[in-house]
Amino acid sequence: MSKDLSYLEAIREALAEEMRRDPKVFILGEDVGAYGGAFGVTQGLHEEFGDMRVVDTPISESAIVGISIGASLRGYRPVAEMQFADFISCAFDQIVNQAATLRYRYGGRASVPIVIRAPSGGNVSGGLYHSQNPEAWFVHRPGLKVVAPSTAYDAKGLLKAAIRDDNPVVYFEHKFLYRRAKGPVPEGDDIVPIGVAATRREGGDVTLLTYGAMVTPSLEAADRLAKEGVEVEVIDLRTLMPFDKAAIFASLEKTSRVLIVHEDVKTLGIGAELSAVIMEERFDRLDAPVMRLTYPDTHPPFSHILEQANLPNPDTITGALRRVASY
Amino acid sequence: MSKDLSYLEAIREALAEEMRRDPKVFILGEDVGAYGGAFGVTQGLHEEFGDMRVVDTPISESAIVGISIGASLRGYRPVAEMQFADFISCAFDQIVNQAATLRYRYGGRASVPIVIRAPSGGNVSGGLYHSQNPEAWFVHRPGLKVVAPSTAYDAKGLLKAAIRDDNPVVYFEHKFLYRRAKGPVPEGDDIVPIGVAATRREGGDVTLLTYGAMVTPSLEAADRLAKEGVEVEVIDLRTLMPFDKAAIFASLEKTSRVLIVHEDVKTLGIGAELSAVIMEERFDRLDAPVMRLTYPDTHPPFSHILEQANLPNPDTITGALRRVASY
Amino acid sequence: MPSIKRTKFKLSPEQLLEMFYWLKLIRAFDERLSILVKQGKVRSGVYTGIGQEAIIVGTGFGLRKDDYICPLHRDLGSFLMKGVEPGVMMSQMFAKTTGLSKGRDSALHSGVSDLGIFGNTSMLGANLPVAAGLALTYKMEHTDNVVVAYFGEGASNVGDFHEALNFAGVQRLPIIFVCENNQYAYSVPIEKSMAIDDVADRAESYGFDGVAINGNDVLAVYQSTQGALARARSGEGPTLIECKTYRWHGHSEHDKAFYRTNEELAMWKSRDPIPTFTTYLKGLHVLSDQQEQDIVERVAKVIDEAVEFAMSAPDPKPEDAVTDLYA
Amino acid sequence: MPSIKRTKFKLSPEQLLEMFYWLKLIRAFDERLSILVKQGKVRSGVYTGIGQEAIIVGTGFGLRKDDYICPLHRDLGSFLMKGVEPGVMMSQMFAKTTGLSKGRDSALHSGVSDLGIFGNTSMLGANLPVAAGLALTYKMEHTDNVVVAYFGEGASNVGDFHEALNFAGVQRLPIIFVCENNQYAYSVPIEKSMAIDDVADRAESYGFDGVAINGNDVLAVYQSTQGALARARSGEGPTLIECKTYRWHGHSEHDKAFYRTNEELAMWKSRDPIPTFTTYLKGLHVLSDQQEQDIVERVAKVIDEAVEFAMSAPDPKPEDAVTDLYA
Ligand SMILES: Cc1ncc(C[n+]2csc(CCOP(=O)(O)OP(=O)(O)O)c2C)c(N)n1
Ligand SMILES: Cc1ncc(C[n+]2csc(CCOP(=O)(O)OP(=O)(O)O)c2C)c(N)n1
Ligand SMILES: [Mg+2]
Ligand SMILES: [Mg+2]
Repeated sequence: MSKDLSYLEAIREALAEEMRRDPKVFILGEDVGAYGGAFGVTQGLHEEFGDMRVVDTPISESAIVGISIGASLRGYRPVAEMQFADFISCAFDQIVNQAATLRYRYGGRASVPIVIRAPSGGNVSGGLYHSQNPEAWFVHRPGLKVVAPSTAYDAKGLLKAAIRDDNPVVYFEHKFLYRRAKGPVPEGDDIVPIGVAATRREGGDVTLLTYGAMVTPSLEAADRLAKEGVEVEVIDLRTLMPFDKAAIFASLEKTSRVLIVHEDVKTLGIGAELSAVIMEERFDRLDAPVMRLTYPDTHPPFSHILEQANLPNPDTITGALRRVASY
Repeated sequence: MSKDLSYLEAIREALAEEMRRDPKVFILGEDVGAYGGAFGVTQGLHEEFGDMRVVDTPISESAIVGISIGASLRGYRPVAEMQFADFISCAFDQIVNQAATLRYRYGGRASVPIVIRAPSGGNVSGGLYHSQNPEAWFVHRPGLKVVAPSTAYDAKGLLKAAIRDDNPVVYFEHKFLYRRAKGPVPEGDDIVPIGVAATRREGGDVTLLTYGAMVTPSLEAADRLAKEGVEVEVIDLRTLMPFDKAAIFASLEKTSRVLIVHEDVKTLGIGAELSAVIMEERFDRLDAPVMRLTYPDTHPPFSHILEQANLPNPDTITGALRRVASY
Repeated sequence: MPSIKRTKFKLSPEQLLEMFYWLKLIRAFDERLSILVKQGKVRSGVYTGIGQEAIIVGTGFGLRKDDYICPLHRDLGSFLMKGVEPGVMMSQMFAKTTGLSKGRDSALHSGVSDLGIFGNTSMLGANLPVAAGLALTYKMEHTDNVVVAYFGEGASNVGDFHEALNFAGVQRLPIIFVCENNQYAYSVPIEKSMAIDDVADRAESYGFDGVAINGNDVLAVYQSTQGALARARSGEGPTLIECKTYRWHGHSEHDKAFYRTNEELAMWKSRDPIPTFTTYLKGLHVLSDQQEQDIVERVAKVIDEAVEFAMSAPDPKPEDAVTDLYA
Repeated sequence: MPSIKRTKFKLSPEQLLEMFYWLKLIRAFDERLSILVKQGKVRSGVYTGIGQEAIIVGTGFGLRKDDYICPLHRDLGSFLMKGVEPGVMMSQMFAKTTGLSKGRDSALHSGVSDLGIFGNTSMLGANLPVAAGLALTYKMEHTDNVVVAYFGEGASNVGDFHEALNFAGVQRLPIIFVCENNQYAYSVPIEKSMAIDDVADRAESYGFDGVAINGNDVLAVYQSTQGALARARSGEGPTLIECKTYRWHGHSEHDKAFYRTNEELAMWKSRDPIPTFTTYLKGLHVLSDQQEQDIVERVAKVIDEAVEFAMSAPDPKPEDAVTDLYA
């Protein structure tokens, strides 16, 4: 049984189902209570679960994460919401130093099963502080897991996996997709395992690695290339840490060519690591250099003109695919 | 005229000279005053410049950086000290959102000439929170510059450059080098420009890219390789953002082989970006994959045995060089 | 006609009329913005301060050009009072090159150093350490300038608030912290975000005075501010002024604000700062019906021209998304 | 012999002797550590709490196993009182596998969930949001357990302190915040880090009570703690207890502490919590000379055995640097 849900509804459904299943799961964040969150993700949950399982907090991102860590040490599974992913910078120390290191410094005798939900990404005229893609900072920090779903199906399945995972998971939900990505979502426990990529389109000529809001324009570009006789395999990473090396290498085995597309900036975006790993481990399989099409090294501007100027889109992805295919 | 100084003394001399030269330069941080800083870097400066130019702050890293930003907007050139680079996580938002974006959001009509000094790096049994190498987070954020000197000469010259630079600069000083790196330091204004690498050893067979405390063991490994007939060119990056692409490519032109060595963890350490850029722009010049020898994806442990297990050292670097050379 | 001596600080009839003008202009500016959002002409998030104008005017009136302000999201009026042209401010909301950010960001996210205006990021509380840094430079220079820094009662729960006010207290900085307590932080009422009634009481933690006043009485706000300014200018350190008020609109123009009752809103609307002040001025014969009419017309003209200016101003060029990052 | 009723909470002679034992043991533990550092046998930074034992014992005495403590760098004694074997604690300092961290980190950077001990990072203040999270779970469960969280007066200037105490106040959490005000944060005296005399006054910002007491009087600390515990257990929310004290040694064993006078140190040594308590017990005939002697010998034996245990315990294996990162 499945029904069509939006990406946002899928997240809400995952939260509701996990909270019903496990009394240790609870939500905390700013305006997540009766208001239902800035984007409406938690709407209805306060009504169903009450004050103590849907906790409105003061504005204090660092405490929100710290509180989550504390609760998790007593067996709870808190799901903390950052109102925008951009504000995760205010909770940085608690995430990278407190949560990411705890198991290690406890000699493996404890773990921090928290989820930090962070609405990320641009293309909504949000400007510098409502459009960021902060995923790479967390990929760089051992002890964390990082996921970034692109479909309603995955939004639900990955959130369930994240909540059940015993490690701190940063869950980037792309705000452009909230109401735009819609699709079938199975009722009940369809877990999308952390660490497994999804092949969205098969093809033998070029491998395109991407995630989040870049999946749809990438697929569109792949369709265009097909008309030119080039078959592009589009892999949606879904999990950024640990990323699915096996799936990447398997595709590369067929194509020998890779394009990486992401909305995060270029320098030390996840694309850098993917490229470096392919270089180290599959150099001899490459017929062309791994290329990156990303947001340039700048901030996400508010102006529609400025923002659109650099977001990868089907045209620019098509161009980049042609370059990789014809190298 | 030059004299021999330790790395730590060189930093202190740069501070003193810049403060004498420019009344707008001042220092702030925890214990930087009469005490002279946790490592003694600012010793004597409070005596010379007084309370208002060597400002002891309460324990509040976020405020330290925010205060620096405010002062810089009125034409000052604050040099903020993090007692350990590890605590920079507590000031993260002020650095990546306030400082890094200000010029951009001001339409180019203001700038933030601050320096954040951060004693980084391990090999001192410092454990998880006194050994970190957080440079990559800042390299990933447009609007910042990042430097990491390896010699006393550069420690002085790069700090002067950083203080005079009109942008926010994160200055990573490696605490292992404080008293161990000694060398000639010119008296007076010998600026080491930001963005320019130094070739520490010439060689035509393999290019080794590194920085900070990894330069010395890299040179030792290069000497060993020379005995085997392999000439390694060792490039000390010195600046991580913007890194010196021209110098890297020029060396690669000769060697066609690159090894990157750093103490930061592997995943999305600066090595990932260097490798990806070489892939994109010099693929056809490569006779072997660019390889990385780094700290593995874990935290810096306290135990000497555990810490030494994974710090790149002349032996492991030699091994990696052999692999790259013989690929 | 004698000058008004409501309490200590005297105001001439001309000054009172000017205050009246500002109240009207700022109200009109926000009201127009609200309409422009509904018309789909402004894409930015718009956070009006309608209902809170007495705070902006009462604290901003009589500041010197070389004093500094650090305004918040509801304080666009502060920019106008400090000397930014209405057309420029409107351009900022329209993402035009004539705006302070040249299209890079909207609202308060840009400043004007020459006019003593700091433009914050979105991160609540993050302006306060910067404000402390600005004030530190005044102390260093032994001038009698003052910084006026604004924050909401919700933002007073953020770590940066604490660190900044503590530093200001220790250094006895020339700074006024103005709390705009409008009872809500987005959907969260003050009772759910702090266990005290008056934010003013928080000053006690930092060793300076806090007062809670009627923020809808422009003269009360003015008097308190003048007292605090006089103390700050003569080296007596910071003051926290908590202004009790209410925002009439939702958190942003997209927020229906169902978390509060119509009665509550109506009660606060009956305390509208503008008619109260109008009646007062008329009772004193400082303002005639004709003068009121003239001001209303002048204000309408200023706003019309500002919108016209902004709408006909040039859009940024796509290339500008990547400029003005570094000095 | 009657039980002591110094104030409200009665203590039997046996309990008083137990307190005496803990004071002696904790003092001896730290003194031995200090020697081990001088002998070069312990590489870790060691931050003794010598002179502050009355706080550890007075707050820790009579806590239940299912209460939680969140100790600080000078509170290794708290671990012992809460049930960690001295040998295990010593192993932690020696980086042995028998330590809580199995060599990964030293000092307090590890915890024991079963014993209700949280092990913080180095980041000051970062334990307090975690403490609030632990307390939140007790509230959720309607149990009468309590969290006792420690911080220095210097750490009370950190943003996390503010966010955590505010949340605890809003939620009326069962938690006691214990400030160990030892007059200095590293080299910085309290006058230079806050503009108030009593950290206890900060509680007012959060809507609960704060008291400042003599931290060198173990019974005063005990009485205050018992009062706060009773309130917390019955749902009356948090208390801040500020214990005025002094650390005898430098900030760490490497710090010569020349920032303070010999007179000041001598004055505080004359208030040594242990002899004061000894004399008191002897006056009450609760402690005989023989009993004292027995306890001194017992303590020496415990410490000797702990050191022996630690020194002969196995070192970690190099491979373990990369294990225990993920659950
Ligand atoms: C650090 C941070 N967290 C969350 C937000 C999202 N946010 C924007 S305004 C707001 C409410 C602010 O309340 P208050 O400080 O009282 O100011 P008001 O909007 O009521 O004027 C929130 C939660 C933010 N901008 N920054
Ligand atoms: C966030 C942070 N900044 C700086 C430090 C470095 N540091 C360690 S202890 C200390 C002084 C702490 O003073 P206080 O809180 O009074 O505790 P005490 O050491 O006096 O017991 C400092 C500055 C740190 N550990 N964490
Ligand atoms: Mg508010
Ligand atoms: Mg202290």
